[in-house]
Amino acid sequence: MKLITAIVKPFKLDDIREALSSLDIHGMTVTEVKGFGRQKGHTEIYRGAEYTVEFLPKIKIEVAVSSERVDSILEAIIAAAHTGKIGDGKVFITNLDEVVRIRTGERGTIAL
Amino acid sequence: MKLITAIVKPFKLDDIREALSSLDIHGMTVTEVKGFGRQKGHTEIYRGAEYTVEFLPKIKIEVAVSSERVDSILEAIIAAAHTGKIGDGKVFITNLDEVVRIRTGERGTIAL
Amino acid sequence: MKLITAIVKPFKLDDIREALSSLDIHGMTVTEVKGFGRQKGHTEIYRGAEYTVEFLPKIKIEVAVSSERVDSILEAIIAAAHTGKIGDGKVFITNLDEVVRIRTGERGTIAL
Amino acid sequence: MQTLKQKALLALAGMSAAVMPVISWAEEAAAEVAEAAAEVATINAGDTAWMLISSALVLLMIIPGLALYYAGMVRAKNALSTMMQVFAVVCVGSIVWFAFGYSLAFGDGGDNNAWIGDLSKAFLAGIMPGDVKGTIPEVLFIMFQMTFALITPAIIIGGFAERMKFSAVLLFTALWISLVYVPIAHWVWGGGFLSADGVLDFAGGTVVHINAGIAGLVAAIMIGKRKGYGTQGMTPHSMMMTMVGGAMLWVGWFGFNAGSELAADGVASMAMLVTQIATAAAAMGWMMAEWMTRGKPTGFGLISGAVAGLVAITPAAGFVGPTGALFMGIIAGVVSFIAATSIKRAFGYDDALDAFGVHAIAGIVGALLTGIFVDTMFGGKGLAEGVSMMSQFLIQAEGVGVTIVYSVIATAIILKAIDIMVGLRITEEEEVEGMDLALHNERAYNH
Amino acid sequence: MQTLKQKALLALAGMSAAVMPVISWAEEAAAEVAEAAAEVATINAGDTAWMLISSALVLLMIIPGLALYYAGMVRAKNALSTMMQVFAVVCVGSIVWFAFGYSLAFGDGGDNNAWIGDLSKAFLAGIMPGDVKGTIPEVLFIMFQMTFALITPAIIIGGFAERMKFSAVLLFTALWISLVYVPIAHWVWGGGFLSADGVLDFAGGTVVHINAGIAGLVAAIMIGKRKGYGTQGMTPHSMMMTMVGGAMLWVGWFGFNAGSELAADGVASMAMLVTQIATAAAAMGWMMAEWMTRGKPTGFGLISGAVAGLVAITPAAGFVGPTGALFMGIIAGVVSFIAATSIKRAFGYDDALDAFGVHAIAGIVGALLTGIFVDTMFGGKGLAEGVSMMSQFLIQAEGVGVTIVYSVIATAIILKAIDIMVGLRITEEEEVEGMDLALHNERAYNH
Amino acid sequence: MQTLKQKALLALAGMSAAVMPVISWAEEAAAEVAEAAAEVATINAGDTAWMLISSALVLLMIIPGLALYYAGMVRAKNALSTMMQVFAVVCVGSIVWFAFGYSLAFGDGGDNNAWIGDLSKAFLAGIMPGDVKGTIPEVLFIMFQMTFALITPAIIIGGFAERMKFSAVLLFTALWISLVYVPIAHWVWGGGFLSADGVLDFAGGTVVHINAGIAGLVAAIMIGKRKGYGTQGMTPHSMMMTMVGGAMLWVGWFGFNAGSELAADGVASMAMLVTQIATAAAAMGWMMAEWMTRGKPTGFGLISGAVAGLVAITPAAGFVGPTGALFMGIIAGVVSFIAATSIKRAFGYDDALDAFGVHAIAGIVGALLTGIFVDTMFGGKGLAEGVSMMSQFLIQAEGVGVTIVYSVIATAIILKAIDIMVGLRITEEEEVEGMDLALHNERAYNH
Ligand SMILES: Nc1ncnc2c1ncn2[C@@H]1O[C@H](COP(=O)(O)OP(=O)(O)O)[C@@H](O)[C@H]1O
Ligand SMILES: Nc1ncnc2c1ncn2[C@@H]1O[C@H](COP(=O)(O)OP(=O)(O)O)[C@@H](O)[C@H]1O
Ligand SMILES: Nc1ncnc2c1ncn2[C@@H]1O[C@H](COP(=O)(O)OP(=O)(O)O)[C@@H](O)[C@H]1O
Repeated sequence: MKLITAIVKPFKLDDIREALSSLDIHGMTVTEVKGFGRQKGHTEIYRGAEYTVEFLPKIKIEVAVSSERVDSILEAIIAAAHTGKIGDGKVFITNLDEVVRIRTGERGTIAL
Repeated sequence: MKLITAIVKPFKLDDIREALSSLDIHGMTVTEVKGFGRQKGHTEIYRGAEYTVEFLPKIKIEVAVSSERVDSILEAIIAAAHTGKIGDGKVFITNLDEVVRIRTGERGTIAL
Repeated sequence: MKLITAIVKPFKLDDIREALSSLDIHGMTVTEVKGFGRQKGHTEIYRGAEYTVEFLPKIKIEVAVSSERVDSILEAIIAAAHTGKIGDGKVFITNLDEVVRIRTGERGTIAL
Repeated sequence: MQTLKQKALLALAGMSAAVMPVISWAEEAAAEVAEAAAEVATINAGDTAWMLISSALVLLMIIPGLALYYAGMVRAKNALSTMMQVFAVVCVGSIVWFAFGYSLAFGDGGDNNAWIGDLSKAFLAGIMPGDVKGTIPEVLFIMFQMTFALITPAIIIGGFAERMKFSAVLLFTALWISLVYVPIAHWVWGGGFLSADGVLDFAGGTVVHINAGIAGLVAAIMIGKRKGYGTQGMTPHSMMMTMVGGAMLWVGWFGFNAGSELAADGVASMAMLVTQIATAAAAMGWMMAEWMTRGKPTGFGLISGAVAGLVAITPAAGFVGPTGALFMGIIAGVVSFIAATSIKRAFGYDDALDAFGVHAIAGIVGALLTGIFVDTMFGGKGLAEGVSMMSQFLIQAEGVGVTIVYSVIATAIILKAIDIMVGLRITEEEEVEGMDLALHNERAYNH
Repeated sequence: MQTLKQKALLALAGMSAAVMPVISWAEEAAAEVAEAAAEVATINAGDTAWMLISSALVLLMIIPGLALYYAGMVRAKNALSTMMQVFAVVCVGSIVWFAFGYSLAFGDGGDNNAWIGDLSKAFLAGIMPGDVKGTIPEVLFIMFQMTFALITPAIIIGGFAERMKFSAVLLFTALWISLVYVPIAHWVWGGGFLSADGVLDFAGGTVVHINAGIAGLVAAIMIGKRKGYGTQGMTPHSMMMTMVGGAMLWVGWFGFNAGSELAADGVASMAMLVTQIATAAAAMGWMMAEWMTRGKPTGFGLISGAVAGLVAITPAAGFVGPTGALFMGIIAGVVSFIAATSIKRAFGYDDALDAFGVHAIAGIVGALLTGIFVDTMFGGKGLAEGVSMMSQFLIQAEGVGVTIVYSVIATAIILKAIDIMVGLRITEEEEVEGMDLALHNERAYNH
Repeated sequence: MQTLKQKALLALAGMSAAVMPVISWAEEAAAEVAEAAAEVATINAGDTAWMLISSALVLLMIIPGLALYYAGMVRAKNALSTMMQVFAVVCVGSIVWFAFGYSLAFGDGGDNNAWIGDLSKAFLAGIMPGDVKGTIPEVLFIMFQMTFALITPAIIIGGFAERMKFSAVLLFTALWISLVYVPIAHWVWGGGFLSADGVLDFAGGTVVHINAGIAGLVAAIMIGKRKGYGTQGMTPHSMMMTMVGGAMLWVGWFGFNAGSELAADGVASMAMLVTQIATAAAAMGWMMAEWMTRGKPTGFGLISGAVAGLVAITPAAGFVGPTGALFMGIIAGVVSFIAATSIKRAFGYDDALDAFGVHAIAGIVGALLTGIFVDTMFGGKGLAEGVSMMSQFLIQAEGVGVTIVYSVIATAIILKAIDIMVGLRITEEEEVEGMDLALHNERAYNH
């Protein structure tokens, strides 16, 4: 199993959730994060002081999936999150040794 | 070493912390997240508009442990987090290449 | 590629960001978390009730890097985050199977 | 003049002391008339003190009251812009009122006075601190009435919240006060045809609340629903703000209702007391209706009910007694609950913050019931000589009807014109991002 | 009548001008009596204006004042429900006061008048806007006194916060106002036995604060500690709210204390000034005591001290001078600090928001010290003819003692009855989830 | 005396009725003088009611008004401590005013009266509730003036925000009120040399705003910039708080400006009306200037402009007419916008919350323009007999200049002394951690 972690623009959350739903993925975990990257926050002049907004609000979406579905899901996320503008974000894929569903104790892909 | 990541119901946090303490685990990191899963948020009618609360508040607990202790700790977390009702959450296990304690520079299981 | 996850004291964030910048690392993702560890929250007496502040505010910094740069970056983070006092935090290193830049679809180290 | 007034009152007190408990307020009204005749205009410091603070209280209702009430109800991404709109309405409206609003609403329109005042007092030219209106300075009357002209368009924001262009809001405020508020205020309070017909509207149930609520509905329909309305949750981002704003509306409303007596006397005191009773009853009414039909009482229901009660008692405040207020409150609370939930759901318009559901509906309930509970039978002041309860009810209905028809038509024309001039609605992208960042480059919170 | 009053005052002014600085306020009091005798009842617009706004100010103390003060102190999961309880108390209490509370508290109980009023004014039947009480309309007196009847049960919420059923809160409010507040108000202010004994309580130190604080302690003990109390941190979720609520209590308290003079005169002005001085002194007192014993001054200490000072000066406001107020403030601040920390810790009860620790303790300090600082020696109004400081102190102690005993017993019985009827406490699960979601299906914040 | 006053007014009314609309306010002023001569001191209940509530309104401006306004502007880690500083200033200042501040500012300094009062009224010794000042109790005058002495040092906090030691803040407050506020208040209002020279300052543009703004700038420069200033973003952590605080400043300012008439009359009413108009105009002025030069209107601009308007109209409130107010507002809004952005940026000082940029600049604009718009030409009260517009302008400039010079020097000396005694600035580590945790062991929010 793999954990897909996507860091995306906040307003894309709904689109991604819908894209995943249409692939029959009905579980994910979402965290509000702050991102620092090529998409520089603009320089603002606030009351006479110039400064750069360095951290931009982003959304981190984590989805655990079975290894064979990684590619299709990855495609779906990228398609939904894409705007073509700088700051669209990244997707990371890591390996999951094990997944357990707490309610039932089930392990492995059945627990997803 | 392994990283155990548990996504659980918020009110179970204290129980889990206590369960881990009794196993002599004294380190963990907690994040407030929003979960989307089989536990559908109920349909609400708010001032005449029907809508579904889709994301539910969850707590993500991360604990880095030495590989041999994974099983016992996993059991403890599952026992403490279990209510038997839908939405109890998941546990993910990933491999940790390395752990460093910043204060001392220690590496490996001694840094946990 | 590797994901470096550092859990550090909040006020060190700026120093770490600068340290990474000087290593030409211009991407990271930051999350506000609560930490539980050896650095016990002090016992407070609030209006007659004694209690222990158990969770302390921490910052989680995630940086995806190419494998060969892990060591130098790790050193830089540790140096910047170090105060020598308990609670300085941990760094975890995990393996990344894949990284994708959503904007371009680029994969691998070029996507970082 | 104080002395003359006192003598008249003393005489009356002597004469009527024996029968006092069984007579209606009419007796007192008669005394007031006698007194008024004997009186030449001087300023009474007590009345002036009360009207100074009443003016401050009505401003408190708007900023921060209504600003908090509304800003709490929207999503966090629109919280600051919603609050800002309320402030902007206050600013634009103050200038309009000073420039010509007061003059057109309360100036003497001569032959056309049934319809509109004139421009003789435009820019408040020639009005001196010593000029008197009743027992207070005219400048104070101008100030007090200004606050009414400000709160009315501010209420309308609830209808088009979270999606109107900021420039359109500014334009709308200026045009709507000029073309809708001012004439209706003149008809009811400035010597226009509705006052001549005998419409009872003590503190603005018709002029302010029905008028604003109807305009809010028109705006909600013309601008269209918020993106995601009906599927995404749009719950208040901070119920704490909404509760606090509601509380300030409540407290400030004492200036609104008891201040409308324009004097610190028994009628003002009664207006305050009945306001309190109606509001408490309406809050309980809405909350209990909700508890019974949906299983749980909510804070949002409680405070919405309170506002409904405040609205409903507004036209009646100086006319009804405590028992009448109790009934009016309960009825307004329950009816508004139904309007803001079931009716809204049935018709599907997106009256985002219930400008119509609360202000228009409770306003109509209040305006109509005023005609009934004014009767001495219910402890009220009593109907005018020769007016039956039925005929008063019909007069009230006339006031309501005229206001609705005029407000619908004029508001629709104004919105259409603005749409052509600068456009009404923000872009979809701006709506998704939120007005705070998209239109104002600011965020409500930077924690 | 203004004229007669003025003549009396002028005469007095003439007579006493030479000795003015060295005589006590008693001289003035004598004049007031003379005047009162000469006076037939008319409404003074100035006094009425002040009492109208004082009524609004006391409501402001409760909503949003106390609502914010308390809601800020609880955990975020109970913030909305705590605020909602304050609003609900206002609603229920208003109806009870209108229905029979006022009549029982201030009606003439005839032979039983030492104990309780009667029902002749139930539903405020027959009370006309022109009816006079002192120099203000009786309806205004009813309104002002109503706000006192509302704030008292609202304070009690602090004792049982974060764990009482909402239905139990509603029931408790209705029963407690009827069975505890109304009789004690009658005893002290309605012509009952405590007023006959000469208890000095200018604005409600005994009737409101000791009474509510004691009831809060009884409730805290009977309902039991919050789950996790003493081990988990239960710090205020928003000190900003608590500070803002405290500020509104402070501002509103001017209506409470200076309004209790029922007139806009020198005594009301002095009541306001001493309120300010005592409050400032108490805030500094608590904060300094904390700074010295615990190393750091806190905002929570500062605002808690301010509230303690406001409470302590309440019974004394119209009686003591600025220097007396300074001392009363400092003492109240330090003593309440000890009560809300060390004493509470020693006994282990969970008086969640310090209804007892602040209101009862500072109330008792204030009530007792009033008997001392009223003396002209400390710049006060002076003791009544033939009363020594010691005997006044004992009379004050009687008032305190009677209130405590009655409040403890009656509150306990009411709570027991409610426990049997609907149950007092929410389930453990509801407590863990938080009352906002569990009882009201709402969240305070949806960011 | 009411009667005498009324007669005088009636006589005047008779005489002047015909020419009323074309004469200036001066006529009225003459009447006031005649009246005052005829009058022996009695308390007017209406005026007293207004001054009681005005005192409450000015306190509301500070807590919670200014406390929210400032706390919203700082970063979350300093929100509680900033708010706490405002409260602490209120506490310390109240004691200082009671102890000797009032006496030195308003006592009769005899031969030295041009410079300072005396200590005859220290600790308010011998002041009785019946003592009269004008038409209100002297204790009430003391109370009202106290609130001015409190808000002035509270405004200064904006200059040194987010970096001053708490102990230094306390010390600074006590010293600054004693050595800067008290003398300047005496010069302008207590019979000192500036009042003799004819400086017009109706409600404290010079004494309060210029004075505080200049002191804020001195403090900002002496204490140095915040760590990270100019590179890190230091945007308001809660614009909602800042807007709400600004709204309370606005509402409370009616007590500040209209209360400064010390009576409930036509001039007070006019003061309120012009306050509203100037504020609305200034808010629009700043926002529009921002919109045009930076592309987007902001809520922060709107509310900052409103405060600038409130400041600018303060010295003029009882003297100018509505049209003058409109112009003063627009000018103040635009000029302050430039000051708080471009000028601040050019010079690089860290006047963190724009104590100087808004209060001093708009205060200077207002003080100078008062000399112009007071002219009957612009609808104002009119210049004093024999004073030309130019000479009044120069007198105004004298008042401004004296205040600036004295405030700069005295503030600098006080700060230097405190720096030596306890140190001015927190450590860098404390600054990074935030004052809430570092100095007070508290957090503003515990969500
Ligand atoms: N090396 C990295 N490690 C972790 N997160 C990163 C890294 N680089 C970028 N990110 C995250 O991705 C977001 C978008 O990256 P950015 O460089 O701004 O634009 P783009 O995705 O178009 O390349 C950042 O805000 C940050 O949250
Ligand atoms: N595939 C997944 N990837 C990541 N997180 C998931 C996934 N499935 C579920 N979750 C998380 O687990 C929580 C509980 O899952 P849910 O399906 O509601 O109930 P259950 O745990 O009983 O199966 C979700 O709210 C979500 O946070
Ligand atoms: N085993 C662990 N798993 C996950 N996070 C941990 C673990 N141990 C510590 N942490 C995180 O690291 C932070 C610092 O750890 P702590 O034991 O307090 O001090 P130190 O880093 O000096 O050893 C904790 O607050 C927690 O967030």
